[in-house]
Amino acid sequence: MSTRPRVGIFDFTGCEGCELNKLNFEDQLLDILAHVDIVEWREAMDGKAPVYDIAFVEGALSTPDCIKRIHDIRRRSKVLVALGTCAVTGGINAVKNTRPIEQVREEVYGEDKYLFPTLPALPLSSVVRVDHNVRGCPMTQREFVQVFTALVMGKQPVEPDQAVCVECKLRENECVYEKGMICLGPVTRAGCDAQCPSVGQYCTGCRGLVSAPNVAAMEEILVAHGLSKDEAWRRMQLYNANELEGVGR
Amino acid sequence: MNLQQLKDTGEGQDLYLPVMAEITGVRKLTALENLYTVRLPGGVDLGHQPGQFVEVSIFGVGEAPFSISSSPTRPGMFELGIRRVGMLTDVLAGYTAGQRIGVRGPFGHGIDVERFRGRDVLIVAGGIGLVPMRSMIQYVIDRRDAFGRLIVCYGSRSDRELLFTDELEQWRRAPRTEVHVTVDHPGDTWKGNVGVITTLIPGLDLDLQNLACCVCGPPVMYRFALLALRSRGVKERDIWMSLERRMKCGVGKCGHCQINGSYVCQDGPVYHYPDIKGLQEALE
Amino acid sequence: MVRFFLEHERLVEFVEHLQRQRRVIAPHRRGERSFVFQEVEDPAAVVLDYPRTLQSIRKFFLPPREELLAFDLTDQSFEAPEPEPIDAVFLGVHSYDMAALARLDHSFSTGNPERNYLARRQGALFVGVTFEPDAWHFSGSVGIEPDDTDGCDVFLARLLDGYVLDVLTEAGRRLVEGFELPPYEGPRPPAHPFHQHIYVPQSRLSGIMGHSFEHPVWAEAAQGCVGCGTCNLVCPTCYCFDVAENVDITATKGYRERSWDGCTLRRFSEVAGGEVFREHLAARQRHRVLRKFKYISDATGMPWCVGCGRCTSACPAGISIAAIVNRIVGDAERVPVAPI
Amino acid sequence: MSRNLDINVRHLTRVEGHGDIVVNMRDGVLEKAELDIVEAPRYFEALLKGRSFHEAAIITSRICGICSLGHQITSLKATEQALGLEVSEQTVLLRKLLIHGATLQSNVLHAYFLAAPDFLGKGSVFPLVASHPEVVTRALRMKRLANDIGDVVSGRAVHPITPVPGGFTRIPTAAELASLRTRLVEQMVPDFLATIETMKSLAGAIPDFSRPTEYISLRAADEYALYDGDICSTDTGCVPDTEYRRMTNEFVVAHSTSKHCRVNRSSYMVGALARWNNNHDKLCPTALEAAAELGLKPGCTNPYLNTIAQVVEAGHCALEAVAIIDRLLGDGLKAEAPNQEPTRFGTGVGATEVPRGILYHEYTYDRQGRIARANCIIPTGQNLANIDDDMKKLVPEVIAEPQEAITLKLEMLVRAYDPCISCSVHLLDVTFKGQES
Ligand SMILES: Cc1cc2nc3c(=O)[nH]c(=O)nc-3n(C[C@H](O)[C@H](O)[C@H](O)COP(=O)(O)OP(=O)(O)OC[C@H]3O[C@@H](n4cnc5c(N)ncnc54)[C@H](O)[C@@H]3O)c2cc1C
Ligand code: SF4
Ligand code: SF4
Ligand code: SF4
Repeated sequence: MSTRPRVGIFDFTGCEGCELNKLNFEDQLLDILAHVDIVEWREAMDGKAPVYDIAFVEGALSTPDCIKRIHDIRRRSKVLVALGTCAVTGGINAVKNTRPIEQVREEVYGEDKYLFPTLPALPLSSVVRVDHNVRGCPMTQREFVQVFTALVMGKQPVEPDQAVCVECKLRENECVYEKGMICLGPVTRAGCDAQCPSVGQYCTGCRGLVSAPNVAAMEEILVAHGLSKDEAWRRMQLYNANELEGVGR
Repeated sequence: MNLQQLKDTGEGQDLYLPVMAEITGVRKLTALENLYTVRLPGGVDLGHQPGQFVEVSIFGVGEAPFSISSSPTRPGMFELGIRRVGMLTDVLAGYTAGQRIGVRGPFGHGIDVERFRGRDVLIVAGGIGLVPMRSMIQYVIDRRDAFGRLIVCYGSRSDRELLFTDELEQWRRAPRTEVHVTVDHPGDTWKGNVGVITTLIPGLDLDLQNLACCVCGPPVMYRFALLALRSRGVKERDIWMSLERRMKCGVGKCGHCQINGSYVCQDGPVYHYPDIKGLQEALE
Repeated sequence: MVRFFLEHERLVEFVEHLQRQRRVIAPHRRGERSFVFQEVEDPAAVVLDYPRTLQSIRKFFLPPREELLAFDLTDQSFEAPEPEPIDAVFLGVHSYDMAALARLDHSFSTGNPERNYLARRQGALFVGVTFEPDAWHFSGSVGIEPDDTDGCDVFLARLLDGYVLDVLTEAGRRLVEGFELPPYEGPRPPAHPFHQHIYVPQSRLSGIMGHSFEHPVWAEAAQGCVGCGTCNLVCPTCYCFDVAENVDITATKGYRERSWDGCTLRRFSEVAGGEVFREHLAARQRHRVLRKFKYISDATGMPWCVGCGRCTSACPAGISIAAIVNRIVGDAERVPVAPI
Repeated sequence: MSRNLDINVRHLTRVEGHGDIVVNMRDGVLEKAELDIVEAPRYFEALLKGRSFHEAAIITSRICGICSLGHQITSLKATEQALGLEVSEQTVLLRKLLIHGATLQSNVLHAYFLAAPDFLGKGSVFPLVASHPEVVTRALRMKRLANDIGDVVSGRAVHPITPVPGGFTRIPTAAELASLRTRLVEQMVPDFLATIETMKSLAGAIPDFSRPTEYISLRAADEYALYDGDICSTDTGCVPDTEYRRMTNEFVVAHSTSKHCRVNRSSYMVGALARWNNNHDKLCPTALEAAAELGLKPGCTNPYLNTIAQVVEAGHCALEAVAIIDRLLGDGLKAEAPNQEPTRFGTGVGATEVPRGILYHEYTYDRQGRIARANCIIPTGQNLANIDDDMKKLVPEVIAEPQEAITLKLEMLVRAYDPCISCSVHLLDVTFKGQES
């Protein structure tokens, strides 16, 4: 690319753990800076810019102000990339959506059709068009690099769509079910290189569900391994409350 | 094969290394499709059969299979007609003459031209299916005396999406050749046939005793085209069809293109219909 | 053939003897209940009494991830890495894994012989060992017994106090040479029986499976299956792969990589434009099982399942390939068989 | 000196999370001087309700990406106390190693990337990439190594994976720890010494300001307390961690989606400066020398020097990490499975020093091992009232200066606290201020 793309980095509701300066990203950070002009990044610098070639957006939408801002960012960006599970699925914030205490009132966003009226913590894609996703809580660094280089090279990034089990098998991990634990790897979207099972922890589902997941079968596996049906569902909802909303029970 | 025999076979071939070829021309066919002329190093011939394909690679982007759209009778280069649908084809759409691509192939089982020799040739092509069939059409036209009549039936969603419109006219002018074109959704200026491709078949004048037919198109087309051909009395053994599946390697290893026990990249893409009739996954 | 006796106490010494000649790859413990093949560093860590490893030895010849070529985008040049022969001694391989390797050999040497695999496949030696079938093994039903020695240079048959060591090839003789062992005159111990079976002779299996396309068992299996791909990825005879590009962050260099793939994964049969030819889990299950028991067998005369039980023991949903096959066999033979 | 002043810094940059500084002065009378927290509330206590004890730390680590390790460890301590889970000495040492690594990385990040640009009159660290490349490379190198401690010991520095109730799902290998140790000694220590020089050259830009303040932190008998200890105040002395409620007093204010805290005065401060004031005697000699070099004295009441206290602490953390690794390697690493068999179901409190100050989690579990009640008190929340009080004293003192200079001083003040706003908006029962745009 002849001129360096202008990049803006934005954050909404989330823990800000996906921001590049937080992750163990030191080696790549300077390479990234060599490819792009970071023109807006509240957390790291002063100043604002009018337009962006690429907007990286972290966090879920959960206030009226968020929704105004994301529309504004979308209008000014050629490409919009959702960074991290909060931005991609609503993430852990969306657990509260499953509780009746929280209702986003009509006044939050009028009667806009893109807004699910009862889901207060929303993925970016429920309000604006999102071009690419980088999943994970925190976002998977390798995937960020892939999406980033794809954009710099002018090609479409490939979004992984297979179970974490695949990567787990490629690494020849002992399945955590063997240790009497449960695991959401079978329905969770790979791309993290089975990071958690590789260090003995169960997959909590942080990268979202694979497409067309067999949720009922997953629930049965969890129940067969000792969880109650309610607990099985709660575990699956941890990062996927919004996605499971569509699947129903 | 046991280990000893295996050791005797030596080391096998480098199956995954491309040859770097040069794009010598790019012609825009429609808003979505381009025709690329490709020249191998030293201008050597690809040595293909109509219906075969190559794997095209762009480093950093990937590899994808494309049918060879030109006939082996036109040496020194080959042509690829490519529709822009995804990652690799997007990038390729930006390529111009002079740029280089990686090529592996030719691969697959093409059209067995010997079995078409001396017979009337019926081509049924839907949409992008004309791209591979063009190789056979050119072949028949270039070896006109070796074949009987050439009947091309070509259907497209709309007249704006018609491929090789200029060549359709040229083909029509070739000896003993008819070209029938239909579109599903005509534009204001379209004066030709309207309707899906199967509507062309009942009206054809066919010599059922001396016919060889090849079908290529989108997955949904096959079942209906077959029905139409069969109801015209075309015999199963006179039908060949070119199928498409995802493939990664092109050499019968990666498994993606399997249809039951068959590898499209090895036994296909062009199949003799009686051979795949029993393959439940082939045409459903 | 020469036959010796190897006491348990001398196993470590024996491994050290092998190590003086070549690298030794043998089963080790991993995690709480699992085993893996890995290069021996500490001979005392080798475990020869194990049910099955997580992955078979295919991972050495067809690595889970393999660089096919490395490219430089600045000048569009590329080079291919030179695959190195894995000329180690594989110690403690079970008969079904040797049988699986023979099947991979077939897959990579027929049609278009593939250099990557075949180059790595040169020069290895194999020391087999008997196993005691557990609830998942059913190799016997596909013609593979625990004491089959096919492909091995040396074979160990386990006794209570040691192993009957058979030297089977000239290479095996040289391998053992210099390690003093007492001869063993008696016969080999009888092989342990299997607890899991397919209830039809192997010769009729392909025929029966050929009529199973519309069988309800596929839909039943699909109900519990999550499509995670585990069954493919642990299978010693599965060899399908995916290819992907990796570009480094400077966008100037990268490599093309293949990695194991599996037909139970949804994307496996997707074509450009998004159509998935085997969208339904039932179709994917059917394809997987028929690849093992019909499609490839028809072409080669050998079942492509070696009865190792990995897919079943590793499936999170507990779906058993033997149970699926037995359902179909039961219906074909009109005998009652337990539901899967 | 009668004057009108209106400052509204919307979405203050270079802090973690969203906050606005609002100052209004009418005819010389200060009407308002506040840090308004406008980050969306995240309802973490509500998220926790009904969740299994396996999930508590996974969830609370997501309160904040930068403090995730601190939340995780604190949460585990609270859960273990509530369920009566004993942990091994090795587990405690590994957790201490993690906390030292996390404090090291956070302090370095704040000093170099968020605070240093102010001292150099720059809007961000990016211009420094060109003007001071060796400094930026050094900072990245230090941060990388500190993060690597997290990666090696906890599987991932942000949102750690392996620390679970009762222990770890994976114990690092001796080789991994030995390699960290080598890098700490050969690379971190020299980098730290160079950092002192860099900070010394910048220290002139630190405003001179002071306000008598109550400082609260953990204190332990035998070490510079980060992992555990009693809760100590410079005003009133110490209490055990279970009595944490006596040392905080969360209250809700209208201008903030985060709860504020006060104990004896209208406000108190937690964080590196509080730890320094309470525990400087427990620092290692190298850190004490650094403090002397940088002019940090016991009993310091200049909040701007919190950044300096962080730098001093970074040195201590690096050397203490080496000492912890030596103990772990000396004792020999044991492959232990986490102890996850509850012996009771009750209430437990965890109190930990995280980079920004003392953090409390308190959970009550029901008989199914699910959370019935949760309370998290976050350092930044505790500091907010203190920040407001500092601003109220600061504004009249600098009112003669131009508005930009005042604004900068206010921004630097807020940044000096290294506030973590993502953390502070964890709570449920607040109404948040409507926002105008
Ligand atoms: C025998 C044959 C002949 C053909 N002939 C022609 C022809 O003549 N003209 C024509 O236009 N088309 C033809 N096609 C279709 C053509 O191959 C596809 O259009 C092409 O593959 C599209 O590639 P793409 O990268 O542009 O699109 P996409 O499919 O959108 O891109 C997908 C790409 O992403 C990658 N990808 C997708 N999923 C994954 C995953 N899970 N893991 C890793 N990587 C993934 C793949 O590398 C793939 O290239 C033919 C196909 C076959 C099989
Ligand atoms: S540990 Fe989890 S991700 Fe890995 S194989 Fe088992 S179920 Fe799948
Ligand atoms: S391992 Fe089991 S659940 Fe996973 S795809 Fe195979 S049969 Fe389905
Ligand atoms: S199909 Fe299952 S039992 Fe058969 S060889 Fe493969 S993994 Fe083993």
